[in-house]
Amino acid sequence: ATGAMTVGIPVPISGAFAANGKFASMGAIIAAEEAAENLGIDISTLDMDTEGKPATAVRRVQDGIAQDGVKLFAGGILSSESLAMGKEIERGGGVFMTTAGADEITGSDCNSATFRWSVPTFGAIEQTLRPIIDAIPDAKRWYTITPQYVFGEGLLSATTNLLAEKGLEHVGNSYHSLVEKEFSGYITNAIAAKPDVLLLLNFGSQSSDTLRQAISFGLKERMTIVIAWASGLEQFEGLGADVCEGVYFGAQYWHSVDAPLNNALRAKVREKYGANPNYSLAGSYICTKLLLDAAAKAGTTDGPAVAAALSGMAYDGLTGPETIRAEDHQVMKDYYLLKGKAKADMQDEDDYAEVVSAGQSFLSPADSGCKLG
Amino acid sequence: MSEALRIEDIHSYYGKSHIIQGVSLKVEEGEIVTLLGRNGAGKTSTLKSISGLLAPKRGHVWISGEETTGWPAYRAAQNGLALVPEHRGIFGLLTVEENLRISQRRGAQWSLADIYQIFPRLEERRKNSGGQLSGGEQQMLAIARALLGGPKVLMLDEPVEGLAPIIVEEIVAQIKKVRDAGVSILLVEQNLAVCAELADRHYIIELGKVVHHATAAEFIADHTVRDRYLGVNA
Amino acid sequence: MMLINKPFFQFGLVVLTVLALPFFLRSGIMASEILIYGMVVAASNLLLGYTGLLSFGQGIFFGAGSYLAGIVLTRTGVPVGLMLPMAAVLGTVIATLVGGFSIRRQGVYFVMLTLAFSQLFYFLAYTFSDLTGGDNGLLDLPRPTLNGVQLVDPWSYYAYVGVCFVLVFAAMLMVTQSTFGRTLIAVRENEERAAAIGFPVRVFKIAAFAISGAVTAFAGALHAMLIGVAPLSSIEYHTSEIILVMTIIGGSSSLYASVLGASFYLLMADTLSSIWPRWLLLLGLMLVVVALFLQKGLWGLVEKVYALLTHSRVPPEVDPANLGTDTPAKGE
Amino acid sequence: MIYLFQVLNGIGLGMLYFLLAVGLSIIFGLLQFVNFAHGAFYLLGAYLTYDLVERDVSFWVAMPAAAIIVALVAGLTEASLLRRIYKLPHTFHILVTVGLALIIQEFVIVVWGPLGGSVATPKSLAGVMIIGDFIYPYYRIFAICFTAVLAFVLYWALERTRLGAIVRAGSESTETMALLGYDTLRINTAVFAFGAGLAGLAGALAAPIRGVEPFMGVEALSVAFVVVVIGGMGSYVGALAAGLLVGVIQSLMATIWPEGARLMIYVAMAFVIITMPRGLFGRV
Amino acid sequence: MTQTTSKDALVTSGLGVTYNKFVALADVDLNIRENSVHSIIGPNGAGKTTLFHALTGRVRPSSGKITLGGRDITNLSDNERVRRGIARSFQVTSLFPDLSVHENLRLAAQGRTPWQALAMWRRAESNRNAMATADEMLTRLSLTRVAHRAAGELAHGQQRRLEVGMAMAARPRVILMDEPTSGMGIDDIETMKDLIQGLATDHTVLFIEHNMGIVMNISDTVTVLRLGRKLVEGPPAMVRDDPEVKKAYLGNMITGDIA
Ligand SMILES: Nc1ncnc2c1ncn2[C@@H]1O[C@H](COP(=O)(O)OP(=O)(O)OP(=O)(O)O)[C@@H](O)[C@H]1O
Ligand SMILES: Nc1ncnc2c1ncn2[C@@H]1O[C@H](COP(=O)(O)OP(=O)(O)OP(=O)(O)O)[C@@H](O)[C@H]1O
Ligand SMILES: CC(C)C[C@H](N)C(=O)O
Ligand SMILES: [Mg+2]
Ligand SMILES: [Mg+2]
Repeated sequence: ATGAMTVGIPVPISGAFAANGKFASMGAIIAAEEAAENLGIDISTLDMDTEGKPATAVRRVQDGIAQDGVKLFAGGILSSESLAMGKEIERGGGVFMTTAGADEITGSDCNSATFRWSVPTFGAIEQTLRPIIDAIPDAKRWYTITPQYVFGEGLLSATTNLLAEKGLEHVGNSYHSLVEKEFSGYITNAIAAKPDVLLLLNFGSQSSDTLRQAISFGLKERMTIVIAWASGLEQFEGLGADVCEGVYFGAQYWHSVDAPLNNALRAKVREKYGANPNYSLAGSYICTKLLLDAAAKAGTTDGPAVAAALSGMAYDGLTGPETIRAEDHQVMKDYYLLKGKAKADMQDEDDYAEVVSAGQSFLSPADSGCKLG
Repeated sequence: MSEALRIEDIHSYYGKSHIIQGVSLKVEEGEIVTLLGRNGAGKTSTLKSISGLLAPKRGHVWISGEETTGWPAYRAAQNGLALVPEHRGIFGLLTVEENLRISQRRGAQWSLADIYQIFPRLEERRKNSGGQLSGGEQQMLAIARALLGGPKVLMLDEPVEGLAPIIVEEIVAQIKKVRDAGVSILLVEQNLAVCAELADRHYIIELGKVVHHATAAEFIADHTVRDRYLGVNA
Repeated sequence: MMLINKPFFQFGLVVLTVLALPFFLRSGIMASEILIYGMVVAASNLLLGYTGLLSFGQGIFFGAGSYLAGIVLTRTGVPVGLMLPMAAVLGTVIATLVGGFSIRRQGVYFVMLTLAFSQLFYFLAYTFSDLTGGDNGLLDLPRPTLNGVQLVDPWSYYAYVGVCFVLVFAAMLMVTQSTFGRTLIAVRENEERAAAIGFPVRVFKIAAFAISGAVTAFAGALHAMLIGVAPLSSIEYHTSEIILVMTIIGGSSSLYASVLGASFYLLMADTLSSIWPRWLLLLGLMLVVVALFLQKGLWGLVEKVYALLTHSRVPPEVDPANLGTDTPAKGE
Repeated sequence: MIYLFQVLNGIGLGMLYFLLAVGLSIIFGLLQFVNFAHGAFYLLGAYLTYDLVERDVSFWVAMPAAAIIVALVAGLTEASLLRRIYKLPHTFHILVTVGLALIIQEFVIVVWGPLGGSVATPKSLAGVMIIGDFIYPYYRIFAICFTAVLAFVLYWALERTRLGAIVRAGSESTETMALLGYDTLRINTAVFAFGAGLAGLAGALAAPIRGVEPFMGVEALSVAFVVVVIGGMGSYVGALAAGLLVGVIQSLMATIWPEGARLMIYVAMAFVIITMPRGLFGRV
Repeated sequence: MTQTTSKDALVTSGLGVTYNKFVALADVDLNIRENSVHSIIGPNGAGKTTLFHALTGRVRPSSGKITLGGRDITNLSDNERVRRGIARSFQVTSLFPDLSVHENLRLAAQGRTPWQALAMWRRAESNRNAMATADEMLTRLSLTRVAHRAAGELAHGQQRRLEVGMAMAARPRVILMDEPTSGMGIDDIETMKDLIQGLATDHTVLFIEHNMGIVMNISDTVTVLRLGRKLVEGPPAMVRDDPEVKKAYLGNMITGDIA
């Protein structure tokens, strides 16, 4: 094996996405400790506060490479910062594993150094909507609320295609900006369109705000509400069981999923932090783990070598068997559809939702628009 | 107690500069006393020291018997001490009427009606904002405000500065009325004619010290003093 | 004027800074960023310190510059040598517009107007994403190349920035010493009087904006090349706020104060944020402390020390440089 | 039809914005002081409500309690800190209050964590009112009425009473106020606490609608600024009119040109200041 | 007629100013002869300062016409008018408090050619005549001793003198002074009196004053305003004895005559 290794964890530790950053660095640490044990070398993680800003993110990464000779990077919550960092890390001869949402990352803007664990928008929509459509066939009219940026656009176009294919009616969409906090106007639009399903394509606190306000307008009683890309357990905690009950959530990860690696992680996190792992933590954990395993396999932290080792790798992941597609560096993994439980039915304080279905769907590398030499 | 105002050996500073260097004076009830002196002699600073706008480092102040040394300005004011400052301090954003209303205090011997009688011009312009008044009009408003507070002691800092003679006469007459209503007055003025017209006694201050004290009669008679301290014929 | 505020001395400091930074900092990126923000803050200082205009709009010009770099370098063949002046021109144009509208009001209203504009431009950039890349920003900006070699290494790019920095600073020093600069100070001191003795005050204010905008946009372009992205966050209101904070922390009684402010802020943010996630709390505390005890900013501190050493007169307590923004808006 | 709904919804929104902004406006009016920490007081009010409700305190107790606590905090801050900087140029007002805002925001994160939370609407006001196609939550209706009443009381207090005149006079010369026998320091503290308290109240009122999260103050501040500037600094009626205007614009835009909803608010703001330099009702 | 106007430096006809509704100034006709000392007196609120505001372009006249040396300047901006040769001093001292006395005057002199000041490459000191003017003013105002003190630190009397000097430095044809002696001690007043008298040799002087001592001693012509209208105009002696004026303004002459 090689000597000591350091993994850079560029995530927003201050700023609006601080929560994700906090959990991410926790997850990374666990992965590092594990690897250190297995490989018998000391491995450290280096938190890098991106403040959720591409500029800062890139500067941190540049410094990480130039000062501390870091080559392995696991992080990036926001598309914008991840895209920017990916480019920089490729230039710096490192390798980068992220969980951000934008399709470009393993699509039109993919590069030799960047890998992405989270399922892109296409798969997210497929795995969220199809089961619902099957479950409630008479839900014909759909209304969407979309944040205006690539991530939202991705989800939206995937949605329109799917609805078209299924011959369902997309009765309207409201765009909103990334700083919006007041959604009553968009909800009023939705009400006027009389949909059977309200599909929220926004993320994080914005989707929480939208959901809360939709519910206060009594929409839960009048239509099915779906959040296509929930940010995970922490979002359920923020919303509370009453709000979540009966609402559908698409999710990259769920702590109760019964997969060997996940069971192990859950146990570790419980004893280390006395809580269940959430998406940010798990995502960061697996990204870090993959990088380290690959580095160990490659016997070096040098970017291209590690990247080569990662490409095509198949392993037992948090969602079960996962593989890393060589053509576009996208991880093939399950995406989940969850349904919020009633407070009464919750087994433990984190048992907010039941897993309705899980599965994989990915665009072929050709269609994803990624051109990797 | 027949003394309306008494100060003893007041010392005041602006930063390091020792401006008032031991001023003592008193105003008997119902008296008009003037404080004379050249520009920069320390007249305004003396008034500030009495009112509490400028805290004296040493000395004592009594207002109708009660010691008010070191009181903040608002307490002295509530205690019946009114100061009409050089710069008049009109509220430019409030209407003339609002300026007057907020100055009213219970037990004042002057009502708004009286004030308008005395200064008809203010009534004409009562809806204008204070900022729109001319220099003279502002001075009138300032005095009117002081009266509405029902003061026991009234201190006027160059009340006729920059006023037209006709107005000056009006105001002089007015000040007399105020005195007759039982208010004791400490008047700072450069205009000797006005002083001569009004005052019972005079203090002359120079470089922050009282250098001369005289009754009206003595003062009129004594040219040398006037020439020496006020340079009237200079 | 104190020796340390004299133009030649200030220029000396500038050159010294450029030469010294490499010895004190390990990160060439950080060093370059310090110089870049040094320019930006000095430009904001030209408005705040010299003209008495508290502008929340500096981020607009910075963002504009970085977008221009992004668009030109990724979508056209125009060389960097040409792109940078273009950025300056763009900055001038936008600043003239923003300034021209904002100075119709004074005091707080002026501040609010610049604030409104910074929000406005943010949403413009955000909404017209085909031009700006929206939230993703513009990616893949190349670093400039000098006779064939691309300045990939941080320190070599630092050298490039350093040269620009010295030139820009020399120019700004000249401006502040010129009749023009002295007139700006007069405007700051007493606008009404300045007009009464014949100066077309608005023209001078707008001109000040124009220069400030040019420099800021120029720096913005340099920054975009530094990090290889033209991000949306550059044009955010937040950027304007930080620039302002740096300006005030540095102090506004000399141009070099701005370099001080920029360096201090950036280094502090860098260290604190790696120490404690809640470092913004410390920053907040520091701003309060500065306002209470360091009203002339870090440079004021330097002046005091210098005065002590040389027993020369200490300048007045409250920084007169800010009095201009003190007078609340008076209706014309 | 939809437009009618949006206008109605906009009015609801507008009342909230008014409540948010009026404190800022009053504070500016008296102290000529731009309070960049106003949003932070809104944030604090929301979180205090959240915290109390989490502890099973009734919302009806939590709301006023939160407002009062915020007012106290603000009062202390004023008396101990802000008081010292009034004399300084705006620059320092901004510096200090920006700092204050950061401190409060990070403090909130330290205490309640970076994740947000929901505040359940009080049982008595759960549910929605349905008129034909129009649906509106009872809670929002309550919010409108509540704010409307408050607005009326405030108006009377500020414009029609001697007290109001005193507050406005204080904004010009504290020295003269002192000469007229007013303890200006106390007035200032009281007014600042009151203004901040209103922000806290707005936060408390908004919590059940929007939930809480540590960065809600930032957005609130920018809205408050827009409202105050459009309405006219220090103008009470202005804050009301502008609040409604902004609310309605934002709501209508949500239908007409959603992406541009925010943009339009700032366009409106710039437009107003340029055409009506003092804002709609500005005195200064 | 034509030759009188040729002698007139400044002429207003039917000049009026209204603030919102309030009429502060109404059809005022003035003919200020070149190199004369012309004083404006009148009760407080008569509109004197407003008249100055109108002449300098600070407020827009609501009616009437202003001509300077025969050229219509009614619609020129304030700074334009300075270039045409009108300069003023303020009733309330208005200086650049933190700048040195010399710099105050240099700026005032530079104000005559403001566009030059846009030159961002030329050093301020390189403007020879501005510097020269400043120095000359210093001696004329006998402020040379304090040339490098900050204007804000000067004594009241010196500040009033500098205030007037700022107007002079623009080398105007017509110089307007609003109560140049306000708040001055007797001795300072004397100096100011001589200064004003001296100005008349190469300027036309128009000034507002409440101090009759000065008005009656040094004016060639006195115009009395009341309620925004011209009441009387003529040589001091005549104005002094005019019954109207006595009634409206001078009363029993208890101000000023003592000095
Ligand atoms: N705020 C201040 N700071 C520093 N010095 C001051 C201040 N106010 C007044 N002084 C100085 O104190 C001295 C006395 O000033 P004061 O105003 O009391 O004189 P005065 O007799 O009222 O003059 P005037 O007749 O012009 O009103 C003067 O030398 C003046 O320069
Ligand atoms: N901005 C304004 N708005 C409304 N009215 C005004 C304004 N400025 C002045 N006035 C009014 O116009 C009249 C003339 O004012 P002005 O200042 O010209 O008088 P003045 O002759 O200079 O008096 P003083 O000798 O006291 O300075 C006054 O009645 C004043 O109230
Ligand atoms: C983390 C992602 C799923 C969503 C995030 N807002 C992004 O920009 O990508
Ligand atoms: Mg005085
Ligand atoms: Mg006047």
